[in-house]
Amino acid sequence: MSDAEDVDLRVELAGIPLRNPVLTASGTFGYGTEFAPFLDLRRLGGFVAKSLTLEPRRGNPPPRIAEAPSGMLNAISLENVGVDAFVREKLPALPEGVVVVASLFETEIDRYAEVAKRLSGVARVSGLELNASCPHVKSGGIEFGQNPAVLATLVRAVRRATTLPLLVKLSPNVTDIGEMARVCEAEGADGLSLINSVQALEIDVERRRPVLSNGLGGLSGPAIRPIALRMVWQARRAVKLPICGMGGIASAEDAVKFLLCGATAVQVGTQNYLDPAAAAGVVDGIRAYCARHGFSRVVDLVGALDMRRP
Amino acid sequence: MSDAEDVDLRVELAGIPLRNPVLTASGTFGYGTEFAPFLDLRRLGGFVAKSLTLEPRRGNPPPRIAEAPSGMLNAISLENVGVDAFVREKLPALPEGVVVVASLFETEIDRYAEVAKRLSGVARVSGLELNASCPHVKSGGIEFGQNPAVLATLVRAVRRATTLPLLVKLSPNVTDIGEMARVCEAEGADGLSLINSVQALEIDVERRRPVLSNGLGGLSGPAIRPIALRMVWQARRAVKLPICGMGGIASAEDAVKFLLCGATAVQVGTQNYLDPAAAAGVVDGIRAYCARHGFSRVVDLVGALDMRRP
Amino acid sequence: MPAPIRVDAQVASLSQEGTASWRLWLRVPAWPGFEPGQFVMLSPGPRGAAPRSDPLLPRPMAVYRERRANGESEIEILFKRHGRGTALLAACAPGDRVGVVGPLGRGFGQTSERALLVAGGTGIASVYELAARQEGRAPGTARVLLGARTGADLMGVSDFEALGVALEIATEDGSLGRRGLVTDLLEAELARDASAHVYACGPTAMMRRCAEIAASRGAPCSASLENPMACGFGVCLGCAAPLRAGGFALVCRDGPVFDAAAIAWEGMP
Amino acid sequence: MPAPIRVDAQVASLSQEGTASWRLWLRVPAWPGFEPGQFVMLSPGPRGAAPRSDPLLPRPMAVYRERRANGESEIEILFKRHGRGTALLAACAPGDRVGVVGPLGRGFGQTSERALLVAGGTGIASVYELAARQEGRAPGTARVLLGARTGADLMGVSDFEALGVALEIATEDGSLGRRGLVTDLLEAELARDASAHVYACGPTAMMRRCAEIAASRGAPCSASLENPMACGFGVCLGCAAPLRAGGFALVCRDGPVFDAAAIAWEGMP
Ligand SMILES: Cc1cc2nc3c(=O)[nH]c(=O)nc-3n(C[C@H](O)[C@H](O)[C@H](O)COP(=O)(O)OP(=O)(O)OC[C@H]3O[C@@H](n4cnc5c(N)ncnc54)[C@H](O)[C@@H]3O)c2cc1C
Ligand SMILES: Cc1cc2nc3c(=O)[nH]c(=O)nc-3n(C[C@H](O)[C@H](O)[C@H](O)COP(=O)(O)OP(=O)(O)OC[C@H]3O[C@@H](n4cnc5c(N)ncnc54)[C@H](O)[C@@H]3O)c2cc1C
Ligand SMILES: Cc1cc2nc3c(=O)[nH]c(=O)nc-3n(C[C@H](O)[C@H](O)[C@H](O)COP(=O)(O)O)c2cc1C
Ligand SMILES: Cc1cc2nc3c(=O)[nH]c(=O)nc-3n(C[C@H](O)[C@H](O)[C@H](O)COP(=O)(O)O)c2cc1C
Ligand code: FES
Ligand code: FES
Repeated sequence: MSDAEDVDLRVELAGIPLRNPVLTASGTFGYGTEFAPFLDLRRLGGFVAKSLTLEPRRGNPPPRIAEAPSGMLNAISLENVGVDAFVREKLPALPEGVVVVASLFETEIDRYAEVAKRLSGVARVSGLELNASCPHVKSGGIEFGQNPAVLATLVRAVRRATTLPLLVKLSPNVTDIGEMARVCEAEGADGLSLINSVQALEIDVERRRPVLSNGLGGLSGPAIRPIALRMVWQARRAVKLPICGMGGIASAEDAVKFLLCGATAVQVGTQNYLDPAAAAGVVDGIRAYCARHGFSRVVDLVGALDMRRP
Repeated sequence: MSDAEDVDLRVELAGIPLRNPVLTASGTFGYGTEFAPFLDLRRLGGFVAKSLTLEPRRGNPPPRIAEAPSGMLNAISLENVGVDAFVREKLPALPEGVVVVASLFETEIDRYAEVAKRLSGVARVSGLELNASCPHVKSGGIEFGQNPAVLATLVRAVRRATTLPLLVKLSPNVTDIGEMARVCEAEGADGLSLINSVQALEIDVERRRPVLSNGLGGLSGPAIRPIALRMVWQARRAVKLPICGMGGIASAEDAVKFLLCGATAVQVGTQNYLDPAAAAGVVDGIRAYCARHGFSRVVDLVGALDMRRP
Repeated sequence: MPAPIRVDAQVASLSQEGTASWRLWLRVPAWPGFEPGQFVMLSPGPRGAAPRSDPLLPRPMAVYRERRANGESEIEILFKRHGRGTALLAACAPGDRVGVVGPLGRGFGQTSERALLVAGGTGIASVYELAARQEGRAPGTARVLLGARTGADLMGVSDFEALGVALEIATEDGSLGRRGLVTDLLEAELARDASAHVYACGPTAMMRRCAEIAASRGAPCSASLENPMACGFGVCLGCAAPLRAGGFALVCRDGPVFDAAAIAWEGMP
Repeated sequence: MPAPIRVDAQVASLSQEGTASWRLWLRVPAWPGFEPGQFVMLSPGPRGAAPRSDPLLPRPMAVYRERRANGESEIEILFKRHGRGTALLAACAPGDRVGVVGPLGRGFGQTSERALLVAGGTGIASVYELAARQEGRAPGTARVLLGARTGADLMGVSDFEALGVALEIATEDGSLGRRGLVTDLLEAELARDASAHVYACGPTAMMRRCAEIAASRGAPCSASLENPMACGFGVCLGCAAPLRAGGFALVCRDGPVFDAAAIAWEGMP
């Protein structure tokens, strides 16, 4: 039992120094400014902006979201303002001292690389998160992150395009997350983010159609947390890369579970919709947990899970 | 709007004629007799018994179960009475007219085949469900159902060992469920059951240990329903084999969603714990749905999903 | 537009009205006030130590009206019991906590000379304050047309009557007011005088019809859309409404009130 | 043993007692009666059209006692608010529906000549009916030892007093009865006279200690285990308790009451 104020919450994620291990997840935190009325962004370790493409994109027709048991489905598709507008308009609107990780996705590898280039050397961008959960047109629409060879080519190309700290965000829709993690490590990624939403389908029984206009969507929220914890734990055993864990985090206890499984930092996603100040509450709760359990530094929680049989 | 009593609920699943498309899932319905106080087993299409091994098995030490958001984790391991005791003691205890599907799992392929042999020709067994979600010792503990080559060998061996209708129950922990479905079709399976529980991990933050003695466990319940619906739909597009769909079915509407996605029949699992008469309620609800929507035969619901963009 | 807040509100009172409607008064600390047409996101059910994770999403609800009660600010919500979220709301007891985020969205804005308010179903809750302020500012310039399947489904009629605004009602079964659709009333009104600005809120089909009728008469029409929402403040991109001009608007951020002529109604969910 | 039923019961009354204990009377149509030590699986929260899926599992609760009230059978549950499930139970209002499956498990069975009942925490609820029946059959042959951290945590004391059984209480802070652990009382009792049969229910550590003390005195000891359960009737295999002889027993089917000497306590969760 030590004093909460004394707890050292600082971590370093893939070369990015963070004041605490709590970030917010891409696509659930807009471009940051939307949350200004609800919390001081500087209380967070940082945030990952909505994934960016080369040009602005419009996304899918409605319905784009659906509720699911302890979760939600979404099929927003690529909608975003585009990398240039992000650099020109969104970044300058953010208060000083906010750590920004830019997320990128595209449908072809060279376009991914180009987006990475344009984000490199931009003052306010502390790191990149490569969203590999995007359908790869050339390989028949399966996600970049679902094929080790395709993922390797993608990471290599983006690695060449930037010197910024590079996190690769893995798709959970795979047999062996460890294999994907090793591919990223081999290709020079600085860290991993996992998990993205889980591919899912919800049906409207009255209309006998999928609820989402896109048919399939991504499942997020507490429902996927036990799956995410499993994958973070598996990835941790497969590679040495630092991991940013996410999937259904709704409380500080949830966040601690990810740290214990070996994540250096976490991202709060869907919970931001229910409570726009949620991430700040997670920070305070982690500090309290450390104090209550006598951890003077949050880094000592990372990987502190005891897997021996009781 | 037709009369509920007139609705024809009969389906044929992999050569097994069923009075209605509602079965109960292996491991969630014991050996059937446990439910006698709560419902007339003959009201169900049938039930799948707890998976059987060659010898009786004891299973994992406690804790074996944990609650999760809209779901539960379990790590029971192989605990069962063994195939011989099942045939000698459990089957005879069941009332006439109950359709029994025997489920089998083992740690080695020849043992799988032997269990299948012993169940073949047993009067009360209408079909077999091959549980492929079992760690394959020889391939380092990954599930039989996670490797196409291993799965192929397994299905081939069991197919040789029995002439009974053979359903292969697929693991959801794969990149491409369609590939696994095609393997089963190629090796002569008569049908598919999916999904088994999703590999997951739950953490006790106070003790900084996994909740389950086994560490990892299987996630089941409503939380996985949207994932299961997606996989049934994907498997449906990959093969012609009849599909028995399951994963988080709690109501008749849930069951109808699986039928619409292309399942010929469904299994009710975890919901049996909450309500031991749940499966009977699903049967009545499906009948009512058909009547309300003017379907005189439940088979007309199978695959009736409209995937065109609204 | 007042800046939105996020706060745990407390249920001051809850009462049923008619068949499936409820009136909910929430005590909202530091409530900044609202513009007609703005809404809040409500999270009912257990909070704090043992939070609810199902149903997961907050529910968007129009702010019906506001008041000061013994020194505290309260807002009223008029809602229909529909599915699981509104079932949780209807199960609230005085003193229960409800998460509130709001006020959100852009409202109807300054109303014009003559206002013709057309509402059906839950949409009625979105237009009450508009009618109240218009009547207060320029008495006699607002007409309200309300519609429902049957009289018992109508929310808040007594409040509109108390305002003293010109009020017409249509029910499909004729149990209250004229038998027929509220859009029939609109046609008659505009036939008599097409100079009014139409403000519509209700089921999509009804609003679409209002848009067509107003367009055919050359009357301006604003519609307040009710799309499913996850966040309510422009970050999930889930509430997209298709635009005539192409592309999408976000109902929670760019609306919920839109120029009805700008919406590609055929593409609405 | 009466055959279990599955039914939607109705909350007859709910009242708080002490700091974190509640008394719940449930109206249970066609309740078949129960044996001391048997339990039910309770599913609180919304049912039917808009069912709850989180928290998902039903909660095992001992049947405290039963009665007939104006022609209907009711059962009483004494419970402590612990996590989300018992929070839902504590939030019930009269008239609410609660899913009930039971009575389940094998109880204490016919008690012997002299019964020494030792209970702590929620375990107290499991032994009340045992004491009541023993006292009814052979007055003066049952002694009850209850323990808790502090007096306010003790459930049902007044009921035991009303039975007129010999009652001793120990609290860790000395706020009620003797200061110390209930197992200290047990040691003293058995030191005086080891001929009684010990019936224990409470936290695992307490029951384990009771088993050791009884064994050391050569007194027979039955313990009623509280393992997490998913089904309650022997199908999920989730409630396994490790046996001295090797292998596992199912607490819900083979218990919850076991010969304490048969349990491999070191392997209990
Ligand atoms: C801006 C705005 C203002 C609204 N104001 C009111 C009001 O004042 N009074 C009132 O009764 N209702 C209002 N609604 C509709 C209300 O939000 C829905 O009735 C409610 O969300 C239904 O939730 P449920 O859990 O009962 O239904 P469910 O069917 O269980 O909901 C499932 C999901 O669909 C969404 N959903 C279902 N129906 C609607 C709908 N009609 N509109 C939006 N989302 C929906 C839910 O939010 C939830 O995410 C408003 C909607 C919007 C967008
Ligand atoms: C046979 C039996 C009889 C019982 N009788 C009573 C009684 O009469 N009064 C009473 O207050 N309690 C009783 N309990 C304990 C009671 O079941 C738990 O307190 C309750 O399940 C906690 O649920 P929760 O949602 O509040 O806690 P959570 O921590 O939210 O529950 C999470 C999960 O763990 C399980 N769990 C947590 N604690 C326990 C526990 N101590 N025992 C079993 N499962 C647990 C829950 O059932 C649930 O599945 C009994 C338990 C058993 C097995
Ligand atoms: C509506 C919505 C949009 C999302 N958009 C993105 C995105 O653009 N890029 C990305 O990498 N992840 C995106 N995600 C995934 C989240 O970042 C996160 O990985 C996932 O939701 C799991 O975390 P959660 O359960 O806490 O939400 C999105 C999620 C949601 C719900
Ligand atoms: C406690 C438990 C034990 C299970 N045991 C088995 C088993 O022995 N064999 C099997 O094939 N599936 C087993 N399953 C998986 C179920 O049959 C089913 O595939 C899975 O739970 C998903 O369905 P549900 O969400 O409706 O429960 C088990 C599930 C649970 C919860
Ligand atoms: S509801 Fe989230 S963007 Fe509109
Ligand atoms: S609780 Fe399911 S077997 Fe005991």
